[in-house]
Formats: sequence, C-alpha cells, structure tokens
Amino acid sequence: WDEPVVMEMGRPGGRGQHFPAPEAEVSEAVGADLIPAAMARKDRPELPEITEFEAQRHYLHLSQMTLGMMGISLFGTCTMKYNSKTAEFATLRPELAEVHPYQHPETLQGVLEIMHDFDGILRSLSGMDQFVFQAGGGANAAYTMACVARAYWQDRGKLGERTEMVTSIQAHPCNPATAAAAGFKVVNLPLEENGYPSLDALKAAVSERTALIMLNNPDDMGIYNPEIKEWVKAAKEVGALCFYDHANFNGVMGKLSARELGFDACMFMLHKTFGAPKAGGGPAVGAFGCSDELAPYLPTPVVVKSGDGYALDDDRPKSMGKIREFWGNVPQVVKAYAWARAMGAEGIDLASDISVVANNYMDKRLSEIEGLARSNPGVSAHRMEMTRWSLEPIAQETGVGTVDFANRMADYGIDPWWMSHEPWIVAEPFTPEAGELWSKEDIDMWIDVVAKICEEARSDPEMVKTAPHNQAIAQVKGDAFEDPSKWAMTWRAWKRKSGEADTARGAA
Amino acid sequence: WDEPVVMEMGRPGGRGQHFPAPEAEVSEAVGADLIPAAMARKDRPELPEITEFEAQRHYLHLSQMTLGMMGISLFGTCTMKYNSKTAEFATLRPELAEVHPYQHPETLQGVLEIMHDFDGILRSLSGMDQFVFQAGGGANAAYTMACVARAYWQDRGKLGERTEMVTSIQAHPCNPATAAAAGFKVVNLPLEENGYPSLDALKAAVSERTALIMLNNPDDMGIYNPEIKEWVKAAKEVGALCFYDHANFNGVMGKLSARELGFDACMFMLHKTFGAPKAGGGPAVGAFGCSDELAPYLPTPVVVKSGDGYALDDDRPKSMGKIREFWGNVPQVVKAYAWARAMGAEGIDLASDISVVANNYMDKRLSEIEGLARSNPGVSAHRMEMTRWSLEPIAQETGVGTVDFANRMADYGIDPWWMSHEPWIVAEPFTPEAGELWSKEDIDMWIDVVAKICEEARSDPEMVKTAPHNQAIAQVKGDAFEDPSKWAMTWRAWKRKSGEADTARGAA
Amino acid sequence: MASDMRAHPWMANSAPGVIDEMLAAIGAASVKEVFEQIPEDHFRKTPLDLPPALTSEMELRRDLVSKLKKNLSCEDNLSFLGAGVWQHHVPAVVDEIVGRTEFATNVWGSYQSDHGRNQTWFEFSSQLGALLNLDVVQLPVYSWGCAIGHAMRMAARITGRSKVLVPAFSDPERLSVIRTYCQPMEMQTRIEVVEVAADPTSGRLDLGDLADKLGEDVAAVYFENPAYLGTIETGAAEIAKMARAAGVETVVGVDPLSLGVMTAPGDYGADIVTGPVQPLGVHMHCGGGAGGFIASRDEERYVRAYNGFLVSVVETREPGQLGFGLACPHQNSYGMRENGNDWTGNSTYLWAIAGAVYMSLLGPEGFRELGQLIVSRARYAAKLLGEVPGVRIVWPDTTFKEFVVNFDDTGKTVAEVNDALRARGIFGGKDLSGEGLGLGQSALYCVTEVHTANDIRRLADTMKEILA
Amino acid sequence: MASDMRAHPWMANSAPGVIDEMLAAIGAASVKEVFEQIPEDHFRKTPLDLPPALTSEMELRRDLVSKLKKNLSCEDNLSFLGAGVWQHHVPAVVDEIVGRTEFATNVWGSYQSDHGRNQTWFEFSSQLGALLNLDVVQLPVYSWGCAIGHAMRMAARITGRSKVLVPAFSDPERLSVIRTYCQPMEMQTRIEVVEVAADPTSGRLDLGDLADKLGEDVAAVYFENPAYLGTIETGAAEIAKMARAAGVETVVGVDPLSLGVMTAPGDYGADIVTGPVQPLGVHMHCGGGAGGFIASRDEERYVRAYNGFLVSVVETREPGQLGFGLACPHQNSYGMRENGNDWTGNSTYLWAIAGAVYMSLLGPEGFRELGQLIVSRARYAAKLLGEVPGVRIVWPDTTFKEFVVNFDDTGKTVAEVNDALRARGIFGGKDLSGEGLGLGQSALYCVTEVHTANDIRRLADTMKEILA
Repeated sequence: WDEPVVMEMGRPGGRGQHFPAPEAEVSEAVGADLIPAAMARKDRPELPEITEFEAQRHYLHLSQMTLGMMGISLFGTCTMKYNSKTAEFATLRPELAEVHPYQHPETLQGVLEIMHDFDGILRSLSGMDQFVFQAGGGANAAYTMACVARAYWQDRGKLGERTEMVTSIQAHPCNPATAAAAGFKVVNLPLEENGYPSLDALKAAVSERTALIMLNNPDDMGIYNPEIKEWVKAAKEVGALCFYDHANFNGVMGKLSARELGFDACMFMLHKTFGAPKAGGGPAVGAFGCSDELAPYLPTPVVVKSGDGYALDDDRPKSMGKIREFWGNVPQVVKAYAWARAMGAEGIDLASDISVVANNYMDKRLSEIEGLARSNPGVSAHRMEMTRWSLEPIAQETGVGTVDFANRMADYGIDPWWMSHEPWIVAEPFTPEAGELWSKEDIDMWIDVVAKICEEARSDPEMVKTAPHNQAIAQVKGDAFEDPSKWAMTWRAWKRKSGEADTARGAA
Repeated sequence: WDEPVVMEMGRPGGRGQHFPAPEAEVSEAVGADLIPAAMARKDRPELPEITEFEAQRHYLHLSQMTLGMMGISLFGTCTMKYNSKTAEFATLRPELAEVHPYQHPETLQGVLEIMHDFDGILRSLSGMDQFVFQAGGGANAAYTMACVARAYWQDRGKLGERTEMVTSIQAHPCNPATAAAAGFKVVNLPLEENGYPSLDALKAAVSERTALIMLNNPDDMGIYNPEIKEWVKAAKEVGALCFYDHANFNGVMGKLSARELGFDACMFMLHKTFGAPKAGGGPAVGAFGCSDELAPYLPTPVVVKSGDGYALDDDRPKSMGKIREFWGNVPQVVKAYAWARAMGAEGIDLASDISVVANNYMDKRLSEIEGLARSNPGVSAHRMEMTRWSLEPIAQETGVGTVDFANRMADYGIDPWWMSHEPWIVAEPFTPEAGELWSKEDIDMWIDVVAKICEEARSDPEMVKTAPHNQAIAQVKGDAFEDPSKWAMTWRAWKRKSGEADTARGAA
Repeated sequence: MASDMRAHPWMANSAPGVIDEMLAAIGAASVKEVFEQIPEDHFRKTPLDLPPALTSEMELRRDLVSKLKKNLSCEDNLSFLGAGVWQHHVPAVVDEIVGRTEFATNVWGSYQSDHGRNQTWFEFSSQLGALLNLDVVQLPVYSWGCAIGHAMRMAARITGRSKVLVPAFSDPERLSVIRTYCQPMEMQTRIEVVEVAADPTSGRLDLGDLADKLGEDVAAVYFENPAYLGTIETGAAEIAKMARAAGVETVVGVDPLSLGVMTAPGDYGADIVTGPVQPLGVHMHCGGGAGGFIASRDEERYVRAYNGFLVSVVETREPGQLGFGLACPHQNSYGMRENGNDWTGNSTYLWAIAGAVYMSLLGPEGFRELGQLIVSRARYAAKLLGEVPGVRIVWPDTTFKEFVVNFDDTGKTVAEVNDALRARGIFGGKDLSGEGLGLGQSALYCVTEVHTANDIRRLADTMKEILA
Repeated sequence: MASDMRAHPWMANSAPGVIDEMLAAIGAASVKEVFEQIPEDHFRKTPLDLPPALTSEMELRRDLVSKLKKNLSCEDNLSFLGAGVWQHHVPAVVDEIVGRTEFATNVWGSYQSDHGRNQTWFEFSSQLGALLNLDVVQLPVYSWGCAIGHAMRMAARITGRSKVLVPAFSDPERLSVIRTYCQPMEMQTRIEVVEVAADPTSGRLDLGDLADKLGEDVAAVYFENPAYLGTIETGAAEIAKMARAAGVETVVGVDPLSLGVMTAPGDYGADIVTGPVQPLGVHMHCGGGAGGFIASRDEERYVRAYNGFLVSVVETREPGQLGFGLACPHQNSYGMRENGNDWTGNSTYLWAIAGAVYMSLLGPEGFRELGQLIVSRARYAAKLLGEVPGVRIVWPDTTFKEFVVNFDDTGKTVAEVNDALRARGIFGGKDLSGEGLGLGQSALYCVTEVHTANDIRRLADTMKEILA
C-alpha cells in the first residue's frame, strides 16, 4: 500500500465518531459554556477528518505493512514465544477489560486469585517468597530492585554509605541505567577470557560501599558464569544484596532456582519468557520477586490470601512506595499465568531443553557458513539459549556489515536480527535465539537466508547495502535523526521544517 | 508470502490442539473401545500435523493474501457497505455466540426483541406486514417466495394449474433458478429498447397459469421500469402473486415502498443493503417480507410479541415448512438491525441520495474515457445506483476485454469489478456501483485506474492479458476447470491426478 | 441533506459540500433530478417510521449490548441441547482468523484478488475430504438440511428417478427442509419422500423395510451416522451394498467430529455425503452457525450434478506455482439461470474458513482424542442419568454424543423437567415428545467435550433432586 | 522428554524425534550434554511444584474464564471511579487494530520490517501534538506518574537544579511514583519534592505560596489541568509566566480528552507536558491500560533530555517517499547504559497505536463534542448529588469530569456509602478520607460520556435512598 500519513487524509467536516449532545434535561440544568473562558479552547485541533471506514482501512493497511511475527524472528535477548489468543481473548472480556483497580476487592476475586496463583508459580520457579507485578517491563523491575535496595538500606540507616551497584559490562543496560537513575554509582566489571568477569575482579569491586549487585546469567553470549555461587557469597560477605536479572531465563527454566543459588531477588519478564505479547514494546511486566527479608520494602499493594478470598495489602510501612500507579499490567499477568498453566512443569522443563538444543543446532549450522565467527571462540562448551555471533570476517571481506544484513533480511520475510546491546564488545554482532517456539524447518530457513545474504554480500554488496528492496518503503536516510533542523517528531514539526506550510502555530 | 498448502505442512506427531483424556471416573464407568467395531475407524485421516502457532501464521498469511475490502471495491450488484465492528463485536459476545436456538424463549428475550424491532424497521421500509429471516441469502429468499407461492396455491387447490413464474431476462438468476427448483416453469421476458420488457409482453405472458411474477427494479443496468405499477396490476388481474426482489434497494431506500407499489412480498439482502458482512459468500440473510394475506404460509418460526415479551410462533398450520433449519443467521440480523439504527431514517434516505448521485458522477467521468460505452445508449435519463458499461469499443480496438481488465485491476489494489450476470446482453460488460460508503476520492481513483488500464490496453495489450502481475500468484490456467482428468477439488485428488503420490486411498 | 446535519461516520460523501460538488460535475441542479426515472406517483407516501438514529457508536453499542444481555447463554448455564447445533470448543485461533477483516468483509471477492481466501477454501475441502475419504467436496451450502436437499436432487438428476428414502427417526427440522426441496406432490418435478421404518430395539434402520422399499423408482436412500437420535448405524456398509444393487445412490449424513473414531463414509460405500459444518469451529450463534457440506466420489456424473462452488487447485502461468479457481462454473444458476443445477448464491463460506483452521489445528490425533472424549463422556452421562430413579436411557450403548432419555416413569413431562432444570441453571435436552416418534416423554440429550465429569454429575444430581 | 509424551501445541520441536535429530546434528549424546556449562551443584534441588498442566486449550480457557467471571465489572455495574484510570468509550475499530496479531505480537520489532507500526507511532505523536499544540511527543512511558517523574528529571537535567514543586492536592498514587523518581533525600542525586499549597476555596494552586517557593534552586513547577480533584486551573498562563521569570520549567499534566474544549497547554506556556494515554481508546484493564505521554516544545535542550523513543519522519532513498526512525537514539540507556537519560525499555507502545486510531476517529469535531458531553454530564451529576440532603459538592462549578463529594453532614463515612451503593450495583467514587487532604469524608466522583442522564439520576436517587 502506498499509504499517506493520516494527517493528510480526509475532508472538511468528515466524521469518524459522533457523540450525542447532552440530554435536554442536562443542558437545561447546567447550561452551556461550562469551561471557564480563560481555559476554553479557541482554535480547532488540526486532526484528520475521516470516516470510521477510512480510519479502519488506513490502520489495517499499516498493520499489513508490519511484519510482526508473521515471518520468522529469531530475535535474541527477546525470546520469541507463541502468544496464545486463548489468553488474549480471555483478558479482553469485560470481566477484566472493564474493571477498575480501585473497585472493592470483593468485586475483584477472580483476578486476585489468578495473580495469587501466578505468584505461587513464580515462587516455585525461583525459590523466592513474594512477587509483585507493578513494574511495567524488565527495566522497571530492575529499577524496582534499585528502589527496594534504597528502602532496605534506608531502613538500616546506611543509605548514604551504600552508594554503589556492581554489575558486569555484559549485563543488560537496564541494570546500570536504573541503578544510576535511582542514585547509585555503577561499577562495571569487564569480561575476561572465559567470557565473564573474574571472581577476583568481583571481590575487588565489592565493599562496604556496595548496596547491591545486579547480574544476568547466562549472558547474551550464551555463556554461563559457573562461579555465580561464589559471586553471591562474596557479595553477601560485604553485606550487599544480590539481584538475578532472569532476562535469559528461557535456557534454565526448571533447571535453576535463583534462591537456591543464594540471590535475594530476581525478576522475570512476563512479556518474554512467559508468553505474554511484547506488542512492539509493551504493555509489559517485569515480575519482581524477593526473599522474606526484602518483602517489607516491596511496592504496594501486594496480593495476599485473606481468609477464603484474596485481598490487596497496602499497609506496608517500610514499602519503597510505588514504582508505577496501580498494580501493574494485569492482563499481561493473566496471560503469563495462562502460559505457565498451558506449559506445566514438564512443559517448562522441556522448553528449556529445546531452547538450548535448538541454539546449539543453530550454532552448528552457522559455524559452517564462511564469513561468520562465534564470539569467544575460546569457549568450546555448548552455549545456552542464545549465542552472539560476529560478521567481522565477511564485513572485512565485503564491506557488508550487520546493519546491512538486518536491512536485507526483511526482504526475505524474516524479522531483522538483534545485533547486540551496548557496548559492542563483539564487532558486527548478531544474536540469534531459537527458543522452543520455532520449528527446525523455520530455523533452517532462517540460516539459509543468512547464508544467502553472505553470498549476496560477495556477489553484489551494493545491493545488500541499499536494502531493503521489497519492503513497504526503501532504506531511510539517517542524517535527520541527530539534526535539530531536520528531525520531526510530529507532522506539525515536519510541515514547519520541510517548508510545506506556514501553519506552525504554537511551535517554539 | 510463498505459502504452501496446509496439507504439505507439519511433521509426524505435531500437535495444534490437545484434548484431555476422559476423567478416570469416566473411563472406569464406561470403559474403552466404545465405537462398535464395524464402525471404528482404522485408518488415520491424512490431516496436517502442525502447531497452534503454525496454523495461526499460515492462515494469517492467507488473510494477508486476500484483498477483502482493503482496497477500493465498486462491485456492482453487491453494494459495498461499511461493516461495523461495533455490531460485529456485539454479536460475538457469549450472550449471542453461545446461545442455542432451542433454548426456552424466556432465555432469549434479548435477541427476540432485536429481531422483532428489526422486523418493524423493515415493515416501515417496505410496507409489508411480516418479515422472516430464515433464508440464508438472497437466492434463498427468492426460493422462499417460490415455496410460499406453492403453499398459497396449494391452499387454494390450484397448485397443479398455477405452474408458471414470469420474470425478466434481466432479473437476478436466482429468481428463475429458485422458481424452477421449486417446480415452476419459467417465462423470461426479453428487454426492449427502453431497457426493460414492455408492458404488452408482460400482459401476453401472464395468464391463469401464472403462479407469480418475480422482478428487480431498478435492474442491474440502473434502469428503472416506470410501468411497474401497471405490471403489478396486470399480474393481479390474472390472480398472480407479485414479488419485488429488492436486491437493488440501495438507490431507492426511503424513496419507494414495495407495498405501496402493489407487491405482495419482497426481500432485502441484509448482507448487502443493510451492512452485515458478506464475508466472501455468507453467512448471509435474505429477509423475506409479505402481506398479511401471505403471512400464514411463511416458514416457521415467526418472532412475535407476546405479552410483555417475545415468543417464537411455531403453530402456523398453513406454513410452507422450513426453508432452512432454525431461525436464520441471527448474528447477521443483529448486525443489520445495528446498521439501520446507526443510519436512522434520515441517514437511509441520505444514503440513497448519495448512492445515486455518486453513480451518476461516476457515469459522467467514465463517459469521458475513450473506449467505453454505456449500455442502452438510447436511455439518456440519469441511472439509478449502478450502471452497466461495456468495453466493446476498446476490446475491438485492442483485443483486451473485461476479464483482462478485471485481472489487471487487482494489481492496483482495486478489487476486480463485477462484469454481469448471465446472459451477457451487453458485450464485454462491467457494472460499477459507488454506493454511499466510498469517498469521492476513492471513486476518482477507481476511475483513474480504469483509464490507466485503457491506456495499457493500447500500449501493451499482452501485459494486460497476462495480468495479474503483482498479486500473490500469477494468472491461473483455466483448462483444468472443465476437465475431469485435471480438476482437483481436494489435495487427495490433486496428488492422485498430478501423479505426485500413490496415496489415493479410498478414491473412486 | 439539511446543511446543519453532521456528516455521517459511515458515509464519506455526506461531508459538507461533496454532494453539491458531484451534482455540479454531473450538471444536475438537485438531488431530485438524478431520480428522474422514477415517476412522481411511485415515491412513497407513508413517511418512514424508524426508531431514533444512533449515529453515535457509543449509543449504538449500548443499545445492542444491553439488549443482548437479556439473553441467557450456554456459557453461564449448563446446556445439553444439540440436535443440529451443538456446543463444542472453538479454538481461539479460529475466532481470530474468521474475524480478520480481510475475511469478515463485505466483499464477495474475486479469485484474482483473493488468493488467500481461495486457498483457505481449498484447504477446507481438502481436509474434510481427508476425514471423509472422499475426493470431491463442495463449498458449504446454507445448512445440513439444505445439503441433504441438494444431495437428494443430485441423486434424482443422476438416476433420473424421483423417490428418496429417509429414516423414520429423522430430525423433523431437517426433514421439513428436505420436503421443501423435494415436494409438494402437485409439482410435476417433485421428488417423493418415503420413510423407512426404524428397528425399535436399536433405533437403526430396519433393513427389511429398506429392502422392501428399494425399488427401481428410488433415486437415493439417506441415513445418518451417528443418527438424529444419536445411534450409530452399524449396518452402513450393508445399506450401501443393498442400495448399489438396486441402482440407488447412498446418501449419508455424518457428524465430522465423529470421524477421528468412526469409519470414514468413503470407506463404507457412501456415494454422496452431507453433514453439518458448525461443529468444525463455529459457535452456535443462536442457529446462525449452521452450514452444510456435500461431498462425493470424484466421478464426472457426481461433479456435474453439484449446485454450487467447487474450488479446484490448478497450475498458474508461473511454472510450479499453484492457484485456485472454480471448476465447472457454468453448471450452476449463475451460469445457466433456470437451467442450472438447483441454484446458488451467498452461502456460508466464512464457515469454510473456520473449518479449514479448525481441522488444521486438530490434525489426526486431535480428532481421535476429541472423538474418544466425546463418546466417553456421553456414555458416562447416559449411565449416570440411567441410574436416576424413573429415568430410562432408550438405547443405552449405541451413542456418539446424543442419546434419548425417557421420563415416562417419573410422572413428569419433559417440559416440566426442563423448567425445573432451567430454574437451576441447566438447559435440559430437546423435547421429543411432540415429534410423533412414539417415544413418549423423551428428550434428546447432547454431551460433548465441553462437559466435564463434574458437569455431568451436576446434571445427574440435579435430576435426582427434581425428580425426588 | 518422555517418549510417550504428546507433542506440545506451542513447541514444534517437541514432536517425536526432532530433539534427537538436532542432537545428532550437533554430535551431542544427550540433552544433558548441551547444559554442560552449568556446574552440577547449581541445578535446582527442589522439584518444581506447579499446578497441573492444562495443555488442552479447552481446559485452559475454562480455567481462565471461570476465574475471571468471579470479578464484577463496570459494564454490569454503574461505576463512578476515576482518579488515574477512567471509563471511557472505546471505539470498536480501536479494539480491532490493537488486536491485530501484526501489532499484538511478541516481537519487539525493527524499523525495516515494521514500517506500518512506525508510521502508526508517528501518527500517535502527530495527532497528540495537534491536540497539545506542541511539536515534540515521545512514545509513551509506563504511566502518567512515570511520565511526570521523567519530566521532573528532564527539568533537573535542563536547569541543573534539584527541587520541584507539586500541588498539595496531588494524587497520592502519582505523587508516590514522583517521589520514587526523585528521592530519597539520602541520595546525592536526589531531587527534592516540595508541595505548593492549594487555595481552599477553589482547589487551585495558591499563587502566593507558589511565588514564595519559586526560587533559584527550583527546576520545575508541576500542576495538572484539570487537576487531580477535577478542578480547572484557570491560572495556568499566570503560573507559567511566573515560572519562566524564575528560570523554572513549567511541567503540566493534562487529560487529553479535555483538549477539544480546553486550551492546549502549548498555548499557555507549558514547557513539558505529560498526561495519561489510557483515555485515548484504551480499556481500564484493571489498571493495565495505563500509559503516560511526555511532550515538549521543539528545542534541542528538551529533545536531548528525553529518556525514551522519539519517532521522527524522514526521507528514504526513494525520492518523495517518507519513512520513520528513531531520533537521538544514542542518548537513552540502550545507547549509553548508566550515562543515558534515566532508562528505557519495553513500555506501553501498543497504546500509542490505540491512541493513533482513537484520535483519527474523533477528529476535531469528535473531541469537541466529547468534551462538551463530559463536562455537561459531570456538572449535571454534581448538581443532582448536591441536592441530596447532607451531601455537599466541594467545588461545584469548576470541574471537567471529576469532582469532590463530601458526606460529612450525612453522618456516614465514604466507606459506608460505597458499601451501600455497591450492594445496589453502583461503584461509588474513590474514597479520599485517608489521603490527608483535609477534606473529611469526601469521595472523588468521575462522570464521563458513558454515563447517561438516566445513569446519573439513578445514582442520585440511590444516594437519596441510602442516606434517607
């Protein structure tokens, strides 16, 4: 579809929705011009004037111009899952969609029961004592950890002293970023030859200043830090709290228990590991769980069993306060509960088996393609649920790099791959993850496309560099993105900057 | 998408749905092997073995490979409407979707109220005294007419004598076909120079043998028969029943009343004029309405008001019997009710205004394109809501005909046009209809595409004849469709006939 | 149009000025002028009398939802109603796909632009063919009854005969439709519908009576498997053999959900097979989920006798590529008007899409498990109900999902029992007492995969309570 | 995997033999082998203790639906709850679009493959910008409270100051989030949150107190319009002027549904504007419909201070074609980890899609009509409730959709009133009595376009009845 921007569509007086005039008795009782003159809007917002059908058709076109899981996506660090429509439709029923979080708990027993039961499921998977679902994503759960740690140290009168958070340079950016936003100083440990920071480095980094450590394991390379128990021990020895960022849980589901490894808290991404939709970036849930020792500091409310029913516990005087309004993205919690129920213990265990086996199968086949290199080539052990790869050899040979590959993949109906979080320790990186959803046939086809683009990079590098070629639009020009005179985050700004109109009313 | 046939997908043992084993107490109580040996299936049906996700993705791909109202469709005789999702979602609620037609009427008061109210709306629009919704489409409503006529004449002891149905050669094929299927002999009146059969011809055709006449007005040419009142009078004079097939109601909504014109019965296509989805061919509803005189012969049950509530009247001894099981495609009736409520009397009247004005606007612009000819060029009056056009001039000039144009239109994101019902009185016909939904911009773009293809027909006829070129698949080869050794209505048959496999188990 | 009227959200050209713009282009002075073909005295005199317009979606929605909420549903109540529309599990993916606006659209469509839909249709026929073990499946017609009606007329066309045999224990609803398709007797082209007696001990066809009636004037014999009253027709192969010997077409009706555990009709000699589409992933929709399929062996005489749309896979101009189109398009009423086979038109093709998705989700194992589960739970229900004092299961051990429950010894009518059940949130079985089947105060109960053992015990316990 | 286990419908490679096939390709002898990195003593000792698996969709659905049905909804009850999540009409087309699997997908996506999504995001920002009269709109963050938190931190970054002013009458839920973002005091980088007194006669900001507190250490002043307690801040332009004079950023919170009738914040001097996304076509979802937007004027110092995703329209390699991508991608935490602006991650971007569709459906006239309708009905409700003996409307004539109802003179607590209402199918307003606002037994009532005059009379009549 050659689809215009909605702001260009329509005609004067076109309507997509009517609202009735107030009932006669209402107008008679209250009159007109109810907004105080000082605040009454005088201009007419420059919105499109289109019919209901035109809005529907426009956005249906745009949806069709979105690959969104329609192809094959082995997007590493995001763990592609099947998003059950059964769960989706259940949450769209008025019994959940038309429910207000301030309703009396007596009217919320169904959803509270599900949240309580799901808390129990996560407790079993992690060994933690209490979960909350208020955080709106994994990063927000990391922030929750930082804020819980603040409350914990504040309660002990040590907040001014415990000023540091220690993590690995390979940890997800949200860990250092949220800790910093919460006011902690971040200590990043570099990787050593085994692919993870050394225990000695950790021991050197932690001290009486350390408030907490925040870690992934395995990391995005697919490397598992086998000294993790010693890490936790070293951190505990200086009194620091230990947080397990379970972003890469898929390969260890049912295999590891964060609590058994000694961690005080952990988080699960329900929109990732637990099959709730990610929806292009939320609504999401970072389920945060912790030990009884940290539970008093959790954000409120906490769902608790109360007699025969369920209640919301708001009376937690040591609570860190709210990380976000209300109780969280409740429908996503219900979908995650549905995923866990549909999988069951045996299914979850099998899923991590498949996930790791499939990643190693993929590794094997990728290693046979000329021009690719596996990260940490010295680590020969089987990787976990994903592996970071590098295009450095072929990039040096052809000049075609990972961004070009990503652009070209879309032409094959394949979602562009995930390259790497910052910093790019591995040159020209990409990070595929097979998970338990994709069939062997899908994985094979994905690898075939990578191999095909390698060939194309050699035979016609320019074509790859100018990809995509059969997508809705051609490659975008990147120069505007950092140029204040060109970037345009709204149509207003675009019209003003592109000189298309003189209607930049109200612009700065 | 290069999408395989589902029968080729999957892997042995792949599953898309589980069903639980019977509960232990059930198995204990009833045992196993419950199907008598003579009827117990021994072979395994050759169905695909795929995951839930693979089924979803496959059919999502196929949906994306379906234009389905995503473009612009001015498909004549079908009256494209906006299908409200508001109504769609309402009917998908369990309060209607999970309702059984044999429930006690006390448990069906909501849907009965809507059907009763909608009956009232159609009564007002037509002047008839009672509507039923049992017929599953317009053709089925025509068949209902034929069967009601049978019951009417049987009741009068005249069924053996009243053996003929008179109609116009331009009436929708369902009229003669259903009358013939009901056992009547069909008398077709030819068109005369004004574009409709003459009153004299009608008078000559009707007699004591005539059971009924069945007519559209306006017809698919957009020509209105101004002598229709005289026709009805002539038919009545010989005692025949008169049926108004309101397939082309869109241009006369709110303008004409079938009963005021003298008709005994009429039908409305709810999936067409009344905004219920056509869904590629049903479920649909042909709402059949008639006078009090014919009402006793209607199929049962009829929704009636009963005290404070609503009931299903089954006790109608003169009824023709059932035209179809149950009461009809009830959700479509609800959607049609919703359409009528959303439009209101003023909106319906306006819609027929727009419909006829837009058709004449289209006529004007089409007449400016070289190579097209309007049917019945002698009729200069403004046409009704559609007009039949002919490509004869350009076909003679270039060899490119209406089928070729239709193939090519899809390449522009435009639904191929409707050509004509049989018989093709007009050579190389096409029949556009604008209706009230499409914007002037849409209509203009549609006409621009027609003009463009005319140019293409002149500059590159071969290209047009081999279209489509940018659809999911290329032009199909038609030779198999009439060849028993090649046609293949199932994958089983295809495998057998294409020699792809020897698994034609059970084939004839 | 009054100039102060708001543009309607469903009519782009109702925006101010657009009509005038088009009139100007036409050169017409007024809207009235474009209606010039209609004589003045044809315009209606009675003003329209419709309820107030609800152009606001919010008001429209409230009207619809508040009215529909007056219904009681089989989701909030425990229902044992079947008999032509059955409560089965509908997978969410089926709902998703049939709800896609590309499919749930107002267009009738075309093969050029709607390849995906065509393929889905073909996949419906292909998968159903795999369940039936038959090579030709037509796109569905309005309902099972209509499918039987067309099948009867096909048989008459093929054989040139004009009598059909149906079981005495036929669903009155379907039978009424069949009669509509075949009769009345006064019509020259009528087909006579004759009933074959039932064996009262088993509910199955009385083969002796069948043998008597299978004459040279008979076009077809029809039976169902499982039958209307739930019984399994174990004599199916024998019936087909007898029919073939008499030059009679064997027309069968089957529940497609039984075919994971019951023999495919293509394997016991059926010539034409019909059945309901609704069990294949379509909600009951208050009866609006109905649809009927027709299938047959792949012989030209059958194929040429179909009334509707036959989707065939074919090659395209692109080597190796497959496409889809309509086979034998000229034999239907679109092609031949009154000389076509019966008639066709809009039907229930959206349910073909539902069925395609449904069958692909279940696969061979899903159908087997489903059949197993249904028959087990149905037998369990029959067993528990049979243990309620005064209640008798008429044919206890030959049922797929439906069975006849007799209340004669309870002193209560079915209507009374059902009223009492309904007051307790249970919709009892369909009342058979008025159907002239000679079964007294009997009801037809339907049990499917949606009924758990608990649900069934609740029914039996409630039955005990109200009959105590 | 036990070999007799059925393949799971959500795991293609759980089909028999596939794992073995992959192991063979790898050259691994067992699944155990691929886990070789994990030391033996790390594997969990406690077995998983989860409820039984519901691999059958039918059973899963039943579990979910039967549990959710224990909730009472605002559809079946008449609710006057607002305060951060409000019951508004959601057009069906919005539900359709956000439910499309292309959007409601598990992928995070990419700009190359998801052009349609990118454009929809841009259209969200563009339309919201048109309502706000501002040129920069970021994709939404988790919630309104989070949006304010980020805005405060932006202001602190921009000004280099570390104190923010908030109204004394603040929503405690949002205020708690703001405090989480700014404090605690022990942290070196903390931002102090100071309350500005309210004028008790109007509920508006006390401009005298504001003037006193606007010092050189103040980064931002925050107020809402309409405010938490429903009042309209008529002094908005004055506040912004005072702030600008003090070098302080004016941060405003607005209800986007008010902007058809209320002045755009871009027109009264707001520097950074926040607000809830939920009213723009998102269901309440038990609070899961929350989302918060942040917008500002198009100056580099603002743009460089954003924490999240800024979608910009740009040209593509194809002349005349427009595409979309992320502006300033390196300033967020993905680009700079702990040195980025706050942090970003998954957020509530699906609601940007809802908002885009919603705003395109309403257009300028829809927003005007909607605003008119809401304010009229809210005032009507305030009027009728104010006529109930003992009930007092605290600020009767300055409200948009919410207003404070005081019950002190009725002798009943809000909790008692609400219990009595609930027993009659009405969810009363939010209880303010425990919030330390000094408003006694007061509740915050919310009235929107979904409440008809009848609904409102029903509330007033019921209130009379229970207070009689």
